[in-house]
Amino acid sequence: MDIPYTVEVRRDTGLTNGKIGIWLFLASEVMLFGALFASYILIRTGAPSWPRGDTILNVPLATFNTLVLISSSVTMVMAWASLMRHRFGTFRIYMGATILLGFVFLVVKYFEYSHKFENGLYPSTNNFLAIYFTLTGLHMLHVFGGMMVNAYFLGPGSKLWKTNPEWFANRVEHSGLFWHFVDLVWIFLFPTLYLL
Amino acid sequence: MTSDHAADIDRHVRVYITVFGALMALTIITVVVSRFHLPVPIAVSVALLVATIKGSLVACYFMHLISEKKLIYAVLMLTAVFFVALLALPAVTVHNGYWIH
Amino acid sequence: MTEPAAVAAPKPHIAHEVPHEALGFWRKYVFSTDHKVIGIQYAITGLLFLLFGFSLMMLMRWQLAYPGAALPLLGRLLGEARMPGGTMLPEFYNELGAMHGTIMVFLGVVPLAVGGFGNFVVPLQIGAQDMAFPRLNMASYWSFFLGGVTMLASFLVPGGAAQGGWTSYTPLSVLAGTGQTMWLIGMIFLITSSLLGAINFITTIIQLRAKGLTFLRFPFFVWTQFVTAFLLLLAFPPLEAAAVMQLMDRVAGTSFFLPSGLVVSGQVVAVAGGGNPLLWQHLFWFLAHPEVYVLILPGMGIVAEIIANNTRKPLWGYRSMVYSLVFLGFMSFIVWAHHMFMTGMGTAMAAFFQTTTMIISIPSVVILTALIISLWGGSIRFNTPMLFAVAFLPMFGIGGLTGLPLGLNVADIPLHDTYYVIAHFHYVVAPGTIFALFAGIYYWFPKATGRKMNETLGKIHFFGSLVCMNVVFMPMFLMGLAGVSRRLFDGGASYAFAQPVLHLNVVSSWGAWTLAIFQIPFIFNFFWSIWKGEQTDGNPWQATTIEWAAPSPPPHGNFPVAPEAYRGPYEYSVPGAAKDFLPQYEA
Amino acid sequence: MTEWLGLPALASAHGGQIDSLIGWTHVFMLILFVGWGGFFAYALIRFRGSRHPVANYTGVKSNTSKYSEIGVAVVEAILLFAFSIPIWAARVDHVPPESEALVVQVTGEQFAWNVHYAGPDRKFGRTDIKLIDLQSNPLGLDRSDPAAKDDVTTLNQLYLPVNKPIIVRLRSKDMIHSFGVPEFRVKQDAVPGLTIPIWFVPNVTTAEMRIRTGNPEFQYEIACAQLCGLGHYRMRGFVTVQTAEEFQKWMDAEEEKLKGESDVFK
Ligand code: HEA
Ligand code: HEA
Ligand code: CUA
Ligand SMILES: [Cu+2]
Repeated sequence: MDIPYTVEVRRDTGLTNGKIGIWLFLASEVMLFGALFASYILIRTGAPSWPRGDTILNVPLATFNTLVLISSSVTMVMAWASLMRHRFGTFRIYMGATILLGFVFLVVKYFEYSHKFENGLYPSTNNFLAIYFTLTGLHMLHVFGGMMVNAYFLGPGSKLWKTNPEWFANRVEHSGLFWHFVDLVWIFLFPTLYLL
Repeated sequence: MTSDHAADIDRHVRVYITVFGALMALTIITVVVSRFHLPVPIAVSVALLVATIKGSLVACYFMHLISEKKLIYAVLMLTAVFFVALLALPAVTVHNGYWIH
Repeated sequence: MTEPAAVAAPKPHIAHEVPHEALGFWRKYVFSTDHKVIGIQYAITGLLFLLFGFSLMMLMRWQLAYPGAALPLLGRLLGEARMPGGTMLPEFYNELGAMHGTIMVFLGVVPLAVGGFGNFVVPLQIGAQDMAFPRLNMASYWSFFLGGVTMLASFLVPGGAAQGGWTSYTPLSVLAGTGQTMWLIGMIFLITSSLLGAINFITTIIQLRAKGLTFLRFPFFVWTQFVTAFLLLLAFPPLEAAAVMQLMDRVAGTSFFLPSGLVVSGQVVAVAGGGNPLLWQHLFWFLAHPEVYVLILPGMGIVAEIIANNTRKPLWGYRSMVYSLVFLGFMSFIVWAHHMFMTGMGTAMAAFFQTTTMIISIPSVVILTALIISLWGGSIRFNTPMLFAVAFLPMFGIGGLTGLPLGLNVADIPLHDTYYVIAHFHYVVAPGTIFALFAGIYYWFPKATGRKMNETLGKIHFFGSLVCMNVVFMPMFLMGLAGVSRRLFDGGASYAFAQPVLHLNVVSSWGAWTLAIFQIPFIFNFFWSIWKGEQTDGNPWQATTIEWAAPSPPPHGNFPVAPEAYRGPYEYSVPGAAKDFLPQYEA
Repeated sequence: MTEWLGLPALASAHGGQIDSLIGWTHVFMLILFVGWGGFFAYALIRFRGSRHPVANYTGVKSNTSKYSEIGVAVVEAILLFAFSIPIWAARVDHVPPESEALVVQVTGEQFAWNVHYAGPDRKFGRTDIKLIDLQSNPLGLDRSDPAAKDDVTTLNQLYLPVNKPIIVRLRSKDMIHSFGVPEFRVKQDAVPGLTIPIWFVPNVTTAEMRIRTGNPEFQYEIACAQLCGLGHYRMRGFVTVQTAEEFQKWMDAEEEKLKGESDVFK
């Protein structure tokens, strides 16, 4: 028994199941981060004073990380484009690069975090750090999750390319959508936490 | 995706590279602007404006929203409405007006 | 790496699916990806949790009826930490209350209504072989299961389970014991489960519906599940965010929900402060108001199916019901603060939320009216499912109508947080939703097992439950009007103004215990009928919707041939037709 | 018109409006329930299978239901715009000026109500959480502040003069509590971090109420209505409503006591 519309699109919607599924998932993610942003605004506007992010956080490192994440989005979309051009070899290179860039992001974040802890700055120190650690921590979990999925498609998951290349390309596209979303969240996190 | 031809893909790839350049440039711009220490309302508006442009670029081109199906738009519109309701939530609370510290 | 010739090449056969028959016991019945097995897993787990939640409540009702009296036998079994000498401690009362609410809502009704009925019936009703993402479906069940286990385990940690009510208002919950941490972790599992489920339902309904099954040919039940899934999808994440923040407050020492200058028992609480306790309430109710419609909508769907089937005529005003339903789902996101009228609300906000609350009552009135009018002109069969479905209408009516004074915030001043609120929502969830779910069990039991449940036992169950439910909850309106607060360990006994109505506590309690007795025929009937019930064919109720095209019980893959929809869902008693029903799936 | 609902005896000036809103809403609900219920019961009996073996495909053709739904909407709109919203606005926006009212600060804590009067100078003394002592100074009142010298504090006991606007400034030290006095038709959450004013005019003294209810022990009770921990059920306070003279006498006596205490310290 095969579930229909995993590979081919349904005529009246023009979509595959996976495409709808991933967008619905992203919709829920919007609400998840939306709630955290709302909390941030509420707590910030209610506070008598609020530190500027760059007085506490390391802007150059975060700028670097922003560029890293943006680059990883490009390599991700290139990985998918390579599949569309039937170039499996290039796909592997781009996918590898995406995972690597995600890894770089996490390593930089690790240094940022440990630097904070060394200076006695914890989530409990004040509400700015509380929201900073919560938002970036949750975001890091997403980066990590995305890397795992991508690693799966680079490794064992890529077997599907031989039997059903279209389906494989679809899956990579969906994983890419998630990855870009994680990038997109960071694009908003970066100015809100670091620059304002 | 079956209808995409190789030429289409090549065109896409060129778009990706352009968008990549734009994103890099915009990132640098926000960081530089933040150095000027503009008054808070202006700083917030600029930062959010740039972030929104960047976000839209990612969504439209990397996530192919620019050429997506109606159904996806519908889902996202609905989400956007409730997202706005959620962001209105702080307004609901703070303007109760009794908050003291 | 060899590259395939072309992406668009004809699709090679995929060898990833093992034929169902070859699966072992574990893959077939425990870690199954078949929507029907998962549906039944959900339903049974949900029923067990309902029974458990009910048992917690029966314990509480002892304390409410006879405050401070030792509970014979059982009391001592529960241990010195909970009921020393058989007398309940307030800590334990609060644990029971919080867990009763949480379990009934998140582990009982939602899993049964959405996970159970949704999973089992929706794919069948839309003529699909399975859900769109079978493995996600399995993950959703197991995430729910883990959440349930976490919640149950929380009774065993030192200090016991959560004690802050199902609403877990801060700062009380932040400053509480370990049980609250378990509650939060459990909630995160449950939310994840619902999110996965919601994605699956929406995709399935949009993509896998049979040929010819347009949206306006959906059975009303499918529509309710569709709207419900959107509520779950978009309302749950904010609570997940809130749960994460509360977890941070508890384990990482942040103060999202703790304002500066808290002094507990004379000691200044050592936190950074600057948080906002009302933020939690906003995020909680942003979920929990849509959640109450998650509790009721599948129930309404079930009732609509059964009424159409047993009046032998189409639903009256099907379209207006669908439009009302969609509108209701939409509005349910912007009424949340009607639970917070007494937190200090300015005129503008109060006016806004009252108005949306009044507006949202209209679609309920439209749907209910349509269902009642549907009875007119029917040829009504009073079998057990129909009895429960019909009783749903006035019971929901009582619950819904008493929502109106609560929604007018001036009237809410004396009524807020009294037993009036308890009575209001129990009328919608207990004789409302629970009755609808019972109706659904009796109605779809033959589809799941190939056998009918016993009618006599069913009728005993029905009449007993109907009477007892009213004996339990009607007195609570009177107590609420007299001003008795909810969540009182002694049921109000220490207040002078509560004295004239205190005897009603005893009435309610005996009602609840008798209600339990009337569930015994049901439990017996349920298990007995699985093996011994009267055998039936595929379509024992002469129904029109597509699930009845499948054999009972449906095999893996559901339909021998993919069904097609040729007409609307409820073509009963069509003038000039040979029989009194024209199934959707017959050309 | 609300005796049939069994609401507690009424003892505040604004309470009548609330009661009549509750009353009318319930009348409206009853009409709906009886109307729909009558139709429902009649349909069930009239169209039972044994009496009506063949169902009618179309069913009801009239538009009555549409009109009744519109009717429901109209009545709800009236209840909302003519009553609920204006009354609420009066509750929160038209707080009488402090000069004409008695201002009392009530602070909830687990599980008691701390009452704080400003005294003759009408100024509340400074409070500081560092000074809080559970037994002797639960509010952390700084007696060295000149404004605090004449401040009167009581525990779980609120004295109020009759027929005078009362402004209660509600606060909380720890959890969210809720200040509810059923007879006054007053309820408001006390949220830590916020000071929320509510106002009302008690118009029946405790003594009068004792006669009216025939209960010589009658007391107005403050009932905490928000779950606030183990002792939520016993977080009970009392309100004594007195004539202006009696109230003044009580206040003077308290002031005397305070003077006596400060003399001891000197
Ligand atoms: C399934 C659950 C459910 C449903 C459907 C509803 C429906 C409604 N609820 Fe309820 N509500 C809860 C569950 C539900 N509620 C819960 C759980 C709480 C308490 C949470 C807590 O604090 O712990 C609560 C609390 C609650 C409050 C807060 C009270 C307080 O804390 O002070 C309010 C206030 O506005 C409210 C309003 C309403 C309204 C206006 C509706 C409307 O949607 C109702 C509309 C329906 C009708 C108007 C009926 C129409 C029918 C007829 C007219 C037909 C009659 C039929 C016959 C006679 C045959 N509800
Ligand atoms: C869906 C939600 C739901 C349901 C169905 C119920 C059902 C019941 N509830 Fe509850 N209740 C809540 C949700 C629910 N409740 C919530 C949210 C609160 C507030 C908590 C808080 O304060 O935070 C509350 C609070 C609450 C209180 C107030 C406590 C207090 O304020 O201190 C009381 C008091 O009597 C009560 C009683 C009951 C009773 C007697 C039932 C009965 O109707 C129960 C009937 C149950 C059944 C009929 C079970 C049927 C199942 C079976 C028979 C199993 C069969 C099994 C197999 C076949 C395997 N509930
Ligand atoms: Cu204080 Cu309940
Ligand atoms: Cu609600």
